[in-house]
Amino acid sequence: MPSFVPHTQQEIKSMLEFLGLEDIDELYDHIPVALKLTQSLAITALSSEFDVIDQFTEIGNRNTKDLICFAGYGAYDRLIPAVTKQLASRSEFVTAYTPYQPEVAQGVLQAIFEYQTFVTRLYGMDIANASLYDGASALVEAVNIATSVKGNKSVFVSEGVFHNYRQVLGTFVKGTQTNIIIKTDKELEDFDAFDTSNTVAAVVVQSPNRYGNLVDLDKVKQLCDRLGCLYIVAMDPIAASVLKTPGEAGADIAIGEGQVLGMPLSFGGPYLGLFALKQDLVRKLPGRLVGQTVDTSGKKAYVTTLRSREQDIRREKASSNVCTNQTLMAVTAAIQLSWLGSKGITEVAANSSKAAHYLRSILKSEGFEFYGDDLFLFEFSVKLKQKVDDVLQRMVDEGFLAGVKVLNEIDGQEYLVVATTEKRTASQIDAFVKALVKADN
Amino acid sequence: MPSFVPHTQQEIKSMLEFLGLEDIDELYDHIPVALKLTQSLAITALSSEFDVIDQFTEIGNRNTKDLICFAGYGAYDRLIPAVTKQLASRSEFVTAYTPYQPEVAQGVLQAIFEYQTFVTRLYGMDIANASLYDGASALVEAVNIATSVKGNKSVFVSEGVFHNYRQVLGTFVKGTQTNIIIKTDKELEDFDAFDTSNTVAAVVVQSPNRYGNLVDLDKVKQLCDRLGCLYIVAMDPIAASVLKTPGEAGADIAIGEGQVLGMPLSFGGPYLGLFALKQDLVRKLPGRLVGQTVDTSGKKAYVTTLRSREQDIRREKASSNVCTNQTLMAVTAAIQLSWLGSKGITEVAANSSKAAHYLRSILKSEGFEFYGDDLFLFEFSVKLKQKVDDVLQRMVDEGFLAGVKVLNEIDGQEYLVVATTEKRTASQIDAFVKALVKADN
Amino acid sequence: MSDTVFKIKAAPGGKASSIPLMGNDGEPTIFEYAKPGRKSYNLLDQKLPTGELNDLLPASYLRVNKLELTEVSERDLVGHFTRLTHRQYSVDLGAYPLGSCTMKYNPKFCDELAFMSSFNTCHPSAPEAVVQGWLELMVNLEEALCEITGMKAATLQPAAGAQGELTGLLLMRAWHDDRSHNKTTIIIPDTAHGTNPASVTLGGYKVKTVGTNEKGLVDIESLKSLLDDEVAGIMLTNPNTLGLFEEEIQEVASLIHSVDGLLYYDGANLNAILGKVRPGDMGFDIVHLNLHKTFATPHGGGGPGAGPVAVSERIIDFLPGPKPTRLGTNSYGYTTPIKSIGRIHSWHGNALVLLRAFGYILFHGSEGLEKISEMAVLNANWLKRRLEDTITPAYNRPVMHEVVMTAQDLAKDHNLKALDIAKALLDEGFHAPTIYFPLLVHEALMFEPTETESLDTLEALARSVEKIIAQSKTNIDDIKSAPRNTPVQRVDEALAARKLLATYDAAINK
Amino acid sequence: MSDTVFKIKAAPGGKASSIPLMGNDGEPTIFEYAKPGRKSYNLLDQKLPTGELNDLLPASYLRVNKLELTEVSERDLVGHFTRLTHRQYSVDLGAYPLGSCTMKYNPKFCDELAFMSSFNTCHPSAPEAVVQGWLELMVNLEEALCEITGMKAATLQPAAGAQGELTGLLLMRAWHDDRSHNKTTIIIPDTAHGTNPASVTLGGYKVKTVGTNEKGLVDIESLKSLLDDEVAGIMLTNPNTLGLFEEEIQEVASLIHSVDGLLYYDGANLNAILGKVRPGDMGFDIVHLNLHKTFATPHGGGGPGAGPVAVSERIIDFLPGPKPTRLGTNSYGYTTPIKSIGRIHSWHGNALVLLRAFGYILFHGSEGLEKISEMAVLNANWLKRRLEDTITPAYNRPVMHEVVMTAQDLAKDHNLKALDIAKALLDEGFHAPTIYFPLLVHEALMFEPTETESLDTLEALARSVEKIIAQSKTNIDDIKSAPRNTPVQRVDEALAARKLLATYDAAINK
Ligand SMILES: Cc1ncc(COP(=O)(O)O)c(C=O)c1O
Ligand SMILES: Cc1ncc(COP(=O)(O)O)c(C=O)c1O
Repeated sequence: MPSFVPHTQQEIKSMLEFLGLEDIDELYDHIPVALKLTQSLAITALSSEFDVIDQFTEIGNRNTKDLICFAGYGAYDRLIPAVTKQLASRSEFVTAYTPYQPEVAQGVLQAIFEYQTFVTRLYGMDIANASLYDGASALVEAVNIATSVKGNKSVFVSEGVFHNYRQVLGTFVKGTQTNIIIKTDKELEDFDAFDTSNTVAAVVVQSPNRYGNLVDLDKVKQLCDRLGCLYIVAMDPIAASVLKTPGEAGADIAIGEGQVLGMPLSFGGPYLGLFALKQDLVRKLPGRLVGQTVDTSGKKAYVTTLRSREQDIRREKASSNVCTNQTLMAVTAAIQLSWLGSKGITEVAANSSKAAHYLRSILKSEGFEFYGDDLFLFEFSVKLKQKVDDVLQRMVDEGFLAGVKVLNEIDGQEYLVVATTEKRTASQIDAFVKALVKADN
Repeated sequence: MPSFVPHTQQEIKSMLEFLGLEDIDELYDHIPVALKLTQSLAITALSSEFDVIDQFTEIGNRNTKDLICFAGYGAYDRLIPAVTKQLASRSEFVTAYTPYQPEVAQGVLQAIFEYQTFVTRLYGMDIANASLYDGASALVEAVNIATSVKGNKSVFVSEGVFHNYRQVLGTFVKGTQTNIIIKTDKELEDFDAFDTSNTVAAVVVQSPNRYGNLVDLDKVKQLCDRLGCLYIVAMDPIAASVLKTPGEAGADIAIGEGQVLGMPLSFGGPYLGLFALKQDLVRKLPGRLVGQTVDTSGKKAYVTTLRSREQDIRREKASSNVCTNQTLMAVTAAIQLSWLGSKGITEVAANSSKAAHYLRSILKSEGFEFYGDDLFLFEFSVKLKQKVDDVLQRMVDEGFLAGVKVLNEIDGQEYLVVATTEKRTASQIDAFVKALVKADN
Repeated sequence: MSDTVFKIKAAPGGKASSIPLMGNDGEPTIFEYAKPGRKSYNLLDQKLPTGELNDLLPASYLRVNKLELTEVSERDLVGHFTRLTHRQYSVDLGAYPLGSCTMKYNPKFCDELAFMSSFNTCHPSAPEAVVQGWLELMVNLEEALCEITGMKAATLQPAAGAQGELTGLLLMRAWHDDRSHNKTTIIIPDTAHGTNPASVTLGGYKVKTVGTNEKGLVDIESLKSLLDDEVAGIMLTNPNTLGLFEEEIQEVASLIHSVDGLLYYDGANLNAILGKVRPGDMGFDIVHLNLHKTFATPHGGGGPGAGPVAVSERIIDFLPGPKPTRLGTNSYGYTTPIKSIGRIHSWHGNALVLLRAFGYILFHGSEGLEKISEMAVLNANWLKRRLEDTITPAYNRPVMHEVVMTAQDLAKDHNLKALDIAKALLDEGFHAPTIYFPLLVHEALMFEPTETESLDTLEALARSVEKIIAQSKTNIDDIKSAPRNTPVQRVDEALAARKLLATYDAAINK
Repeated sequence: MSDTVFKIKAAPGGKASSIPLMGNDGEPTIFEYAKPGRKSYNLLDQKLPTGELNDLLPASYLRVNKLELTEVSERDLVGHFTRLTHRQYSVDLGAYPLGSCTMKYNPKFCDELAFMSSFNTCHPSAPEAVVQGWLELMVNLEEALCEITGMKAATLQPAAGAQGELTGLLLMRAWHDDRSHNKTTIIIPDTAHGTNPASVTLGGYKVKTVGTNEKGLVDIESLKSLLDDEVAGIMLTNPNTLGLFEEEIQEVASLIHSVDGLLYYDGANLNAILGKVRPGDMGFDIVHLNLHKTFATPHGGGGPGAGPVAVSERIIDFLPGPKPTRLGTNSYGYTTPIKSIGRIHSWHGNALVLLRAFGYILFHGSEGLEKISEMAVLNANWLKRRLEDTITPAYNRPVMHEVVMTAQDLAKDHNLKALDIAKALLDEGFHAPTIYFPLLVHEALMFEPTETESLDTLEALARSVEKIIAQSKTNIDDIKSAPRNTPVQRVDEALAARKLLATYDAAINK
């Protein structure tokens, strides 16, 4: 039986003796007999780590390999340099716990402090927390803040917010009894025409939206002002490096998915919930926050702070229950953002966009049509003649993951949402178009 | 132009100003104009690390992948656990220099001290150095010690020593003007019949020899005693965990190839020259040696020692010129040996042997014949009907690297030397035999 | 115990490295290394036609203020973060006996699994046919977790224990709603972890607190007094956060079930009972597991984790979806249970964490898992006995995988608080135990050695605790100024909250 | 220079981490963790018939004494070696201005190359058809190195610089023998690195030492006086080990060639001249390169390196074999030059080191390589100028990539030796420069900043040197007891040699 337990037979014996016991089983003597398992669990051990790796290799081979990825929708195939992978896998970062003893956790604390700074700069906000689980959980926490601050249980959420995020929100509002009202981006942008008789706690928009199109955030801001509600903006952080930021558009809370900051696609996790807000909401911030302080000798030091918001202290009165978050992903993002720097991240955004505009222009010349206007960054929605699922499968046979099937809740049609990143080359794009023309025939 | 240079244009300007220069080129002003390159080197930069990795992926794909390895001959396909890979790639080990400042190099120094201890225990010797380049260079250094100690320029070297090691020895003795006399193992074992009228500085044998067969080291020891020469034994360290050790057989110097102690096959390098000797030869030890000492406060500390042997101090009188060695490989071996422990390494040897004996027994029942007797560990030599090169190629087509072609200098025949390790499973072996029967038809 | 038995050298297995590497400075922030024009990044040559973003989009959509991140060389970047790791304690550096956190050694081979490109390059939206390996792995993991907990099905979506709790409460709510039960409250013990009450509130319930009896267990009389038709259920850990097994769990279960309530199991302490007893067999209806505790996926300085929720037969229809499902012998897809509460995670949960845990389970098998719990429990009991003459156990009876001690007397007699012991332990080269939790115990110190610490490490830890306590009697001031052998000394937490500096920009403008 | 120009914070880019992590103990050896019965390893299930080694082989061939290595848990193993890394300085922790060693930053992407299984699982004896990728890579690397050095062909076999030197000398010998020259001596300058004379001896030649003139260059008159028919050649570095360019190299070359001698180039200092001048164009016949210096393959605490040897047309036929060779456009194999001196390495050299270097060269291209040298030279000259009022340069003229200073006056006036400055620098968070080399310079301190250190780091280093020298004038005792902020204090090297304890077994039996 393989094991990582260090105990030798002799040690076990001496430990039992010290406890006055004869047998390991006696440690469980006080457990009611009726509860004890009478047979072993039906889980067979493999003989070694090598057998486990062999088995995983076999299972992994059942995933289709080396597909060229044109899928996005909140999870993007971006470049990850060797430094990010190596530094983020240093075992001090990987095998530490939450920094409860700051004196021996300055490494993680400082990295999070730097991460927080990066996120506020990206989103143009004042304060960012130490991470949430993912984009969807960031949305849920943002809505919870709004309803708690505003004492109003309704929010307008744009149809342009990723449907999976809205589904998660829909799940959790069953507990908080919040009322989600779906609006289209068009409606929210058209603040003059909007019926503002119903009050809400917040308006939530996403830009670029789930079709890849940009939202006029300034207009939605005006609506929020008229509604007197909070303004929650979801934005991809790479997009935020070049677009008008949530902060510049007057958002109260900015959220996003941080996977693009150095994390592999990994079938959806672990990812990184980005969360930032205005100074006046700081006491409502969910999750951990690192602050700068000093030690007894006056030296600069970092520590988790405003802890009185957190569940371990506030318990049932806490506005969030988050404990374990995605710290290692936040550290990863801090490394990746340091590597990219100001210029690098905007170049990533620009290169991704150039690829997308190049792709769209060829598709257009091939007769494809699109959903939405030309205001997009690195993702857009293609109308297909054939069923999207069928086209996706045919494209897989050609070596492409062609995009994400998205059901448009406005026109009831299915679209193929296609994304390009700084990894997609001209020749891959050309081949993609050729394949898509064939697949959608 | 990609680069790892941190200098900004502004910094370069300010630095040049500080030096009173206008242009970078002026730094090279004192170099004769006639020598200066007038055009760029013909080396085109790739745009990024990602382009380099893509290019390497392409080149790497031209190596035939996933061959099941039955080749050995001094380089074996052994298990390497994740711990060894991870610990040995900690950047403090990887990016340090030779421990010239012991106060900040205790990590590497202690790891080498532990490595030295492991090597002496494996070989049953008193002292081991901090590594040499590879098995062949260890052989060269051993012979150099012998000729220098004995003041005799001839050595007997067994034909059973890997031919590539003997070739390297042959190269370097052109400088030291040593006379290599090849003998067979049989001759060296038959000490009674041996003509001892010629004196030599040393006898060199390898066990298991290059055909996989064991040598009777005690008998060769008796010959050495009669010749009054040094006794140099080459032995694989995994084999040394179960066989009579060089030390137990009375060797003065033990050498070997340490690749099997945690290093991947990597097309032959970087590997690890193991080198150990008896106490009385310590002043002749080539390369670095770490010793235990204390610091000014009396704390235990490690430091490179007996440095007066080394080239940087002794210069042309040094008996070896080794400076950079294979330290990271020695650290790797220390980790791997700690992971294996006493029981693990002997189990590796036993499992490898069981596989080889299993393989040989089936081959025998299929009618194959072998070179040498049944005294082998995990490697043996098969007689083929077809040309070895042809069989090797056919086996590659079946997914196997079937072994190493070896020209027997005694009978003038070619053999296929086949090795099994603790990685070869019964089903791989069965498949191998099936394929070999077909390939040698 | 004598030194010869333990052969304790200067720093046995579980003690951290020590000693400054060099110099004596702090580490600046990455922003202080910035120099305009310096850079690390290089991007792939896409061979695209050139163009400017400005030409593609109207200015009104673009950033107003130029983005400033930082501008550093790769060399500075690597130096900075490598130095930060030299200022960070971790399991790989030494013992980490943080109670309730199960800081066991994380096997390195699981890292290799997580680096396998056949898994980590998969897009989460890929068609089912493309990700059969992932789906198979998830279904197999679900089955293994059900076997371990004695439940019938599970969702792998929750990203951590707390999210699992909330998922569990939403499952309760859905189940009660489905039966038109009118429920308002959840009972939790006063020893519960803070996430439990917080989750209850977010689940739309009110908390009722049940007391703890003199044995350290749920007080059955108190429980009975809380029961009424509005009780939706109870949340318990077993062993509870005092490290004690709730021996009367069957009675608790029948009481709760008698009012149509459900039992929720907080799996944070599952490491104590693997292969021994199962929440399902105790009567629990909903169970979360902290894979990052029991199944050795590394904590990452505070995450990522994974908090799958397993349920009994009658809750299956309510599980979140889409859910990886076996469709045929070798064919997998997604299904959504008919009464599903919906989605919990953006995608399928913290997939690579799930993958690591599955590797860990496969490696160990039933026997290995059982051994884990046995040794975890043995270690905790040994440590308790070893220390009980020095510092008082909160409850003096056999514990499971962790033990809570109280420094109440030491605080009274010598002004030696739990906090002081924790800080002084840092100077001894050990991470501190969890302190001031559970709240019920005054000056609590909660030690969870886990099964991967050796007897030598336990003995060394015990000696350090003894040493600190002995020293406190003669020289409390020295201890009050601990730690000194750490990158920074005692940190001013109050100042951090009073004058919030949560970004570098705030700090330089302060 | 003012702080505002440099914005120097507590610890700029090149300063190491600092400060103890925790505790205050040393780290025991791995042997002290051993406990019989404990283990880390697990082996693959081969599904073989069982059997015992004893049944397969006669006892007389088997080990007499049971092997004792150690017996530890994986947890202890990981803790031990991780803690050792916290006691080890490295490039990734800070500046490493060791002259002659070129301790530049090693790009991380090259690690990824070395981990590619398509390269690192290849057996070195595999048939040529199976390793076309490796052979192609090696041929391409050979061509790139020839382009860089201005030579015609190269062997990649030598595993380090010193082995390259000896290879070069054997090439000289073979060439002379082939022409029936009767040669006995090699000339080397008194500034040469110790490996040069040692290699000469092993190559079967005698050393004649040529002096250095007041400019720090080979003394041409002295050289002329040494020349005779027995001179087989000369070994030089250029720039030489004083960091100075041998301006009269063409004259040296024609002098040596005039007696049928060959010129050997020690490539340790190639980092100064990439893309600027080439050894081949200077008249060298044989050149070794230290890929671990110039081409950023990490030093690994002392190795592995790679020391390819490139040669001019007339030496090609003597190169070692088997040699990877291009056979057709896309086809590669091995050839052995007709007059080959034979094999140098067990296989094909330190292949993964070669692979890393090739990746580094491809990344940079000609422009990038040139920039490397320019910035390396700029840094050295800046540092020299910055420090020259504080400590005397050995030769006060423009240097190349490194600069040698002398503490001779400081030693005389204040008893401040090169060693003291080195040790005090450790306390400042910097690795020391190379000291007491070249031998010619008294109290030598040899700084090689390399191109990857930033101006901020150079300034901080200069300030530390200034600080130490200033302090020595008032408080030399403090400096004599440096370093103190290091895992151990000044180490007793004499004791180590006097009472040799080179294994744990020797140490415990002492
Ligand atoms: C008893 C208990 N319950 C719940 C949790 C919350 O789990 P997580 O941190 O994974 O959200 C913890 C974590 O510390 C715990 O100890
Ligand atoms: C000038 C010089 N020559 C030769 C060498 C020897 O090279 P290696 O250490 O690679 O054997 C060195 C290494 O320090 C050196 O600096």
